[in-house]
Amino acid sequence: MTFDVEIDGAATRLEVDRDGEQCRFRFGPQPERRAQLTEVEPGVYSVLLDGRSYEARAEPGEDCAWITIRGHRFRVAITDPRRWLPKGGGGHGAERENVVAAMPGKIVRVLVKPGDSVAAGQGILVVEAMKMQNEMKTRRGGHVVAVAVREGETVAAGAVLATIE
Amino acid sequence: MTFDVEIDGAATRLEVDRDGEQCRFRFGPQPERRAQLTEVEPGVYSVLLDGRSYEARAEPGEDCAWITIRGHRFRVAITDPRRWLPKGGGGHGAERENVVAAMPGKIVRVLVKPGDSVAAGQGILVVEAMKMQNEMKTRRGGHVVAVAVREGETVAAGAVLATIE
Amino acid sequence: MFRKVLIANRGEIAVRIIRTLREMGIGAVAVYSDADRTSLHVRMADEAAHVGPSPSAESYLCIDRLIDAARTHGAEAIHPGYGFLSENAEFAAACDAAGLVFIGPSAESIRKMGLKTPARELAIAAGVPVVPGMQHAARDAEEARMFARDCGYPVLLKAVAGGGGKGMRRVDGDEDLGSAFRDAASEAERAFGNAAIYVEKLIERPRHIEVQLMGDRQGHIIYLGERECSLQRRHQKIMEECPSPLVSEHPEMRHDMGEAAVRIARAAGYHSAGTAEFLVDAARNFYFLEMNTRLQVEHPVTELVTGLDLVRLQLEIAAGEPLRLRQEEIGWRGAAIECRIYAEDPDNHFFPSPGRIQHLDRPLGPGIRIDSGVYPGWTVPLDYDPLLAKLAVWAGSREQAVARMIRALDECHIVGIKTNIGFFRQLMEDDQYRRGELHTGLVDEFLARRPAPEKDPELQAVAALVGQAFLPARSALKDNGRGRHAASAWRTEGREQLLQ
Amino acid sequence: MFRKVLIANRGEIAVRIIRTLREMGIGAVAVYSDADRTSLHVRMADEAAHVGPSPSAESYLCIDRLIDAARTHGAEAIHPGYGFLSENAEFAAACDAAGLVFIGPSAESIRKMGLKTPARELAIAAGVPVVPGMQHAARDAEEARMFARDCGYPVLLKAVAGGGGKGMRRVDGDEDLGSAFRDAASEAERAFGNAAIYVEKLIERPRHIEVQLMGDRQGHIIYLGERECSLQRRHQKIMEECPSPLVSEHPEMRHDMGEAAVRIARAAGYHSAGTAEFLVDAARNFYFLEMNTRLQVEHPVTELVTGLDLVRLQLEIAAGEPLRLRQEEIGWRGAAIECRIYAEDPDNHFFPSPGRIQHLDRPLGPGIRIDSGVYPGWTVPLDYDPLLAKLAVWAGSREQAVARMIRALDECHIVGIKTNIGFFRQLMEDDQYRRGELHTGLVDEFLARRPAPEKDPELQAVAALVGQAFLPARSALKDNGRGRHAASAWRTEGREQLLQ
Repeated sequence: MTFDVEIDGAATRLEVDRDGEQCRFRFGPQPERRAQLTEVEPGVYSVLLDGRSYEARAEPGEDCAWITIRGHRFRVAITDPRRWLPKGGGGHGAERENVVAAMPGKIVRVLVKPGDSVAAGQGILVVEAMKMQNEMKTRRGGHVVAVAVREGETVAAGAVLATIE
Repeated sequence: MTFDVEIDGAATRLEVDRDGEQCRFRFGPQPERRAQLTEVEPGVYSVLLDGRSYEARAEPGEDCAWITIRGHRFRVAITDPRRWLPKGGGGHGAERENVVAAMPGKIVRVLVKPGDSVAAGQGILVVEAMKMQNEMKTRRGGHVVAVAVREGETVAAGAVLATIE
Repeated sequence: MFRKVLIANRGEIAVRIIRTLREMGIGAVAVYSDADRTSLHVRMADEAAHVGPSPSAESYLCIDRLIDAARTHGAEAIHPGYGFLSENAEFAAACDAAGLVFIGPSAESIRKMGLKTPARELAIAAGVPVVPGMQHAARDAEEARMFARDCGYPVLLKAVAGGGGKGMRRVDGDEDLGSAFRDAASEAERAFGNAAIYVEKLIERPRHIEVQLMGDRQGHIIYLGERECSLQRRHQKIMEECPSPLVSEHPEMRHDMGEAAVRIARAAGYHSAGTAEFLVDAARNFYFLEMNTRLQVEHPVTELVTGLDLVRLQLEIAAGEPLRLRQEEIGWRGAAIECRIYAEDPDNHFFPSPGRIQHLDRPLGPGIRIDSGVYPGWTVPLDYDPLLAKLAVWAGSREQAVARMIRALDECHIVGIKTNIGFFRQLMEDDQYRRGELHTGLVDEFLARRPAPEKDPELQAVAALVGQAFLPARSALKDNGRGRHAASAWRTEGREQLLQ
Repeated sequence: MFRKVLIANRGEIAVRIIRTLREMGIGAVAVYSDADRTSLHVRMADEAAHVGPSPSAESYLCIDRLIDAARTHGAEAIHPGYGFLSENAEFAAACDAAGLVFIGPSAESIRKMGLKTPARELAIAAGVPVVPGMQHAARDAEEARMFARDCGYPVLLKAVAGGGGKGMRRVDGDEDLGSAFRDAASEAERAFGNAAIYVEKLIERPRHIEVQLMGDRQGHIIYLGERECSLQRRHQKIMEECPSPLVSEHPEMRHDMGEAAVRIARAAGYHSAGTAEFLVDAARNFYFLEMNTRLQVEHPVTELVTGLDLVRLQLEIAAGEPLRLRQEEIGWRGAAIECRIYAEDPDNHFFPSPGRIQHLDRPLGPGIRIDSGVYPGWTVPLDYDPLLAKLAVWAGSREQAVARMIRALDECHIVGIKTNIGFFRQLMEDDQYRRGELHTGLVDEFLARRPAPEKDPELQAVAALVGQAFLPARSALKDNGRGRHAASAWRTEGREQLLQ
């Protein structure tokens, strides 16, 4: 079976032919090889490849899996359209940008008001979580359309804090 | 709600009235008390009772739960007939006794043959597991009706090895 | 000795104190806020008292509630741990008033040493060098220049009302002082409505080295050697070691700094555990900064190298027992390093990363010590600081300890929340760190120069293979008994989206 | 130093060796049988080679397969661990022949020391006392009486063809010897068709104390102190400590036994790690028993007290490096104790208890070392010995180490299979053990006298409450994402039934 995989952004082809824990595979231009793959704990895989032993940990991500091997972290996405929707994009270069809370926390300071013009990278609000204050910045310049929260308010991760246009 | 509980063989009464993690209960003759009980990990309970903190680990047993608290192990059975069948008994004082393998392993020696008369506690066979040889004994005296296995044979836990009558 | 002790703290330090209490056969009373009912320190304690809602101000910082809890549970003493009320003189005094033993120095010593200026004066009186600085505002640029010449350039102009770098200027020579003074003063005026400026010597690329002290109520006080804490981010220590690589090269420093610290503590009539913090410049001059009148987060590295249990010593001293150890009996063996494992995302501004710990693998084997306040399945609350655990290693030499820490970090896996484990793993490979050439700016310099992880095509192939095996499984997650795993998948996705 | 080493072993010792290899930057090649594909040592290694089916005889004991694996993977040396082929001279010779370094003594030393009688003669030649015994069969009761008088009563009459206690008689004085000799001889005749009897001195309630040796290929050999291993069941060590409580009271013994051990090793031209085992009688006379020409299971207690890494030393010596340590540089700090955690059921004849580990909580905090070969979710195979992990503690004194071990055992929970953790917990409370009055019969005596655990009504109430909360939940287990838990419930039930 053949898949279009994307590893840390780079698209490649993966041919895999599984027989239980044994598998034959071809990764990109590499020649066909054999490997043995066993899930030893939920999300933890022991892989034997050409006599080498690898332990890989898999975590689900957005449209992808995060795979950690020997301290290296890889973002792996199967771009096979039958299974995965195209990536969301999250508003890069969009006309509007929502500044969202990167973590749950409390709004300790709002640094702008509607109408203010802001530069790309400028701090919009300060969120406190785990005794640390963190400035939420805007990626694009423009002016502030709306500020959705008040100081002292507690917000969930992902809450829209302000909108820049 | 009231239950007939059996702790390490002794029958008692347990009245419990739960409200989420809070509960009022009366154990045997003790006066009614309040406790807070939270399952912090699967099978692991944190109990607060009169300001004391107990951590209890529960394992399922036959018709019972094994509860470990501060190194002490309790066999707890709810004898409420609606839920639990009366205990099996396992052939105590029965006319016949099946000598069974206490663990999976290999039969390294058969110490008796059909017709032999044996005393209570006498060794019937030797099973080897994890590099250790263990003698399987009969609880009752009598004579050997049948030997179900041969030397060198591998047996599963619980396999009937011989029958004494 | 006490029969029962209340621990006015939470997290890993509460757990660590409970362990020594257990070993001494002393009952341990934990306190907890709403957010901490299922926290490890509550699970492990003999008794537990609820002291209020999640915000510290309404629970762990409420003196009355803590003292009530101690009374109700019949505790005879209170261990404050670090942070929270550990350096609060009122709390120490309130304990005394309530007939409870505060396990720490006297309220008076805390007052004396707790504030920077009195402590600084005490040090000067004890003949211990401090960072040279004017004790008052400069009348004018001229007076500032005089002082700068005396202590030598570079100097720092600071706003008396100062803070946050406003009204601060670095000056490298006479010629620049005049203009810098004007700029600083006007900036201070604008920022604080107060133009007053004073001068302090600037110590470039300093090391942060501290001395562990232990004194009894009979006036016998000794030093247990130094810890180097130069690796900091946002002025927060993240990695500490004993011995200091600098002191290893210049052994006389341990004695000199130790004796200096003891002099200060004596002058303050100090008892229990305490730490004197010093800045050390390139010429190995050390300057007293301040005294921490409590157990330090990083005390394990001292315990690993000296073989002592500092909490046990604190308890014995608090119970009035004399400190039996003589200075000459203290031995330092091998080298220890500690990493503070935080719930934070090093790849995204070190933003905090609270959430549920799905999976937790801890390193084992020779020379590993873990002080942890978490367990798998527990949800890290966002109400408190993000310290999950302290991973410490000991080995015969610093070089071997570094190798062991790398091995330990590779064995350490936390799934479900982001941590700084990978960041430490990279830092351990840094040449300057390896050579032990540490200073308080090293971490920021490293963050600027840290290499992009190279992508081994072999590992990529394995990652692809595993990813392909793992991903299809996911859709079925909810049905196959890995519900939690799946649920968290959504949470993770949520975060990914925001952070991209 | 080597670039790659193959470990011809499995379980906790393979894992422990991998850890030191990692820290030294040496590649680790694991070997595994069918039963061990998912074992921890395979997961942790850099490379892994399959060496056959589950039975040891067809895998871990196959010299050819191990050497092939080393060749295929380009390993330069083989570490045998303990057990399996670790004391097999042929294996050592086969490695030499294949141009691989055997990490251990020479094949010749193994031959010399491996067999009881030659080793005994070597010891005698080196002036080291051995248990007095006749070197040949007694012609008659008279010759036996002569020997018994020389070495002193009590003595043991033993069948030359002996084994299993058949033809064995204890004799306490001249008057009983004649009849005892006749009985023993006829019993031996019946049992083995050989009436030959010899006499050996009987050492009552002996201590088992062993000396750790380390020698390089240049002939420099030192002792790293003793370990007391008197706590045994079925002649298997279950708990070891360093220092020996007896030696702590009589420090000269460390030097005397150490020097004796070194003399034997020198006479054998011994290098690498080795252990000389002694019996010690009530009068503190020590008698050489035998030499173990490998790393011992219990080596961690020596590492904790001396601060050395014995595997690292073995590797350096095997690579031809001289042992830089001088005898006078070896220091012993504090006290260490090790418990061998076995998969066995102390409440049912210590029957082995293989099966799936559902849940695993390990102790953490100060002074804990865990060498483990298992992980949660792994199924312990029935093909190999039941050692799951070694739990070791270090503290400043034996008393504190005992308290710490109790604390550690209380933090240690293994769900799914039976273990001896609870048994150790009880043993630690035994007065005779606490006093350090150890002998090889103590465990059996303790098993006979061990108290029935008292039943605290308070704990019973909590148990009832928890049981009631847990039991109803069970019926639903399969549906609520705890499928594994439920499945294992059945397995557990199965076992309960058989064992009652």
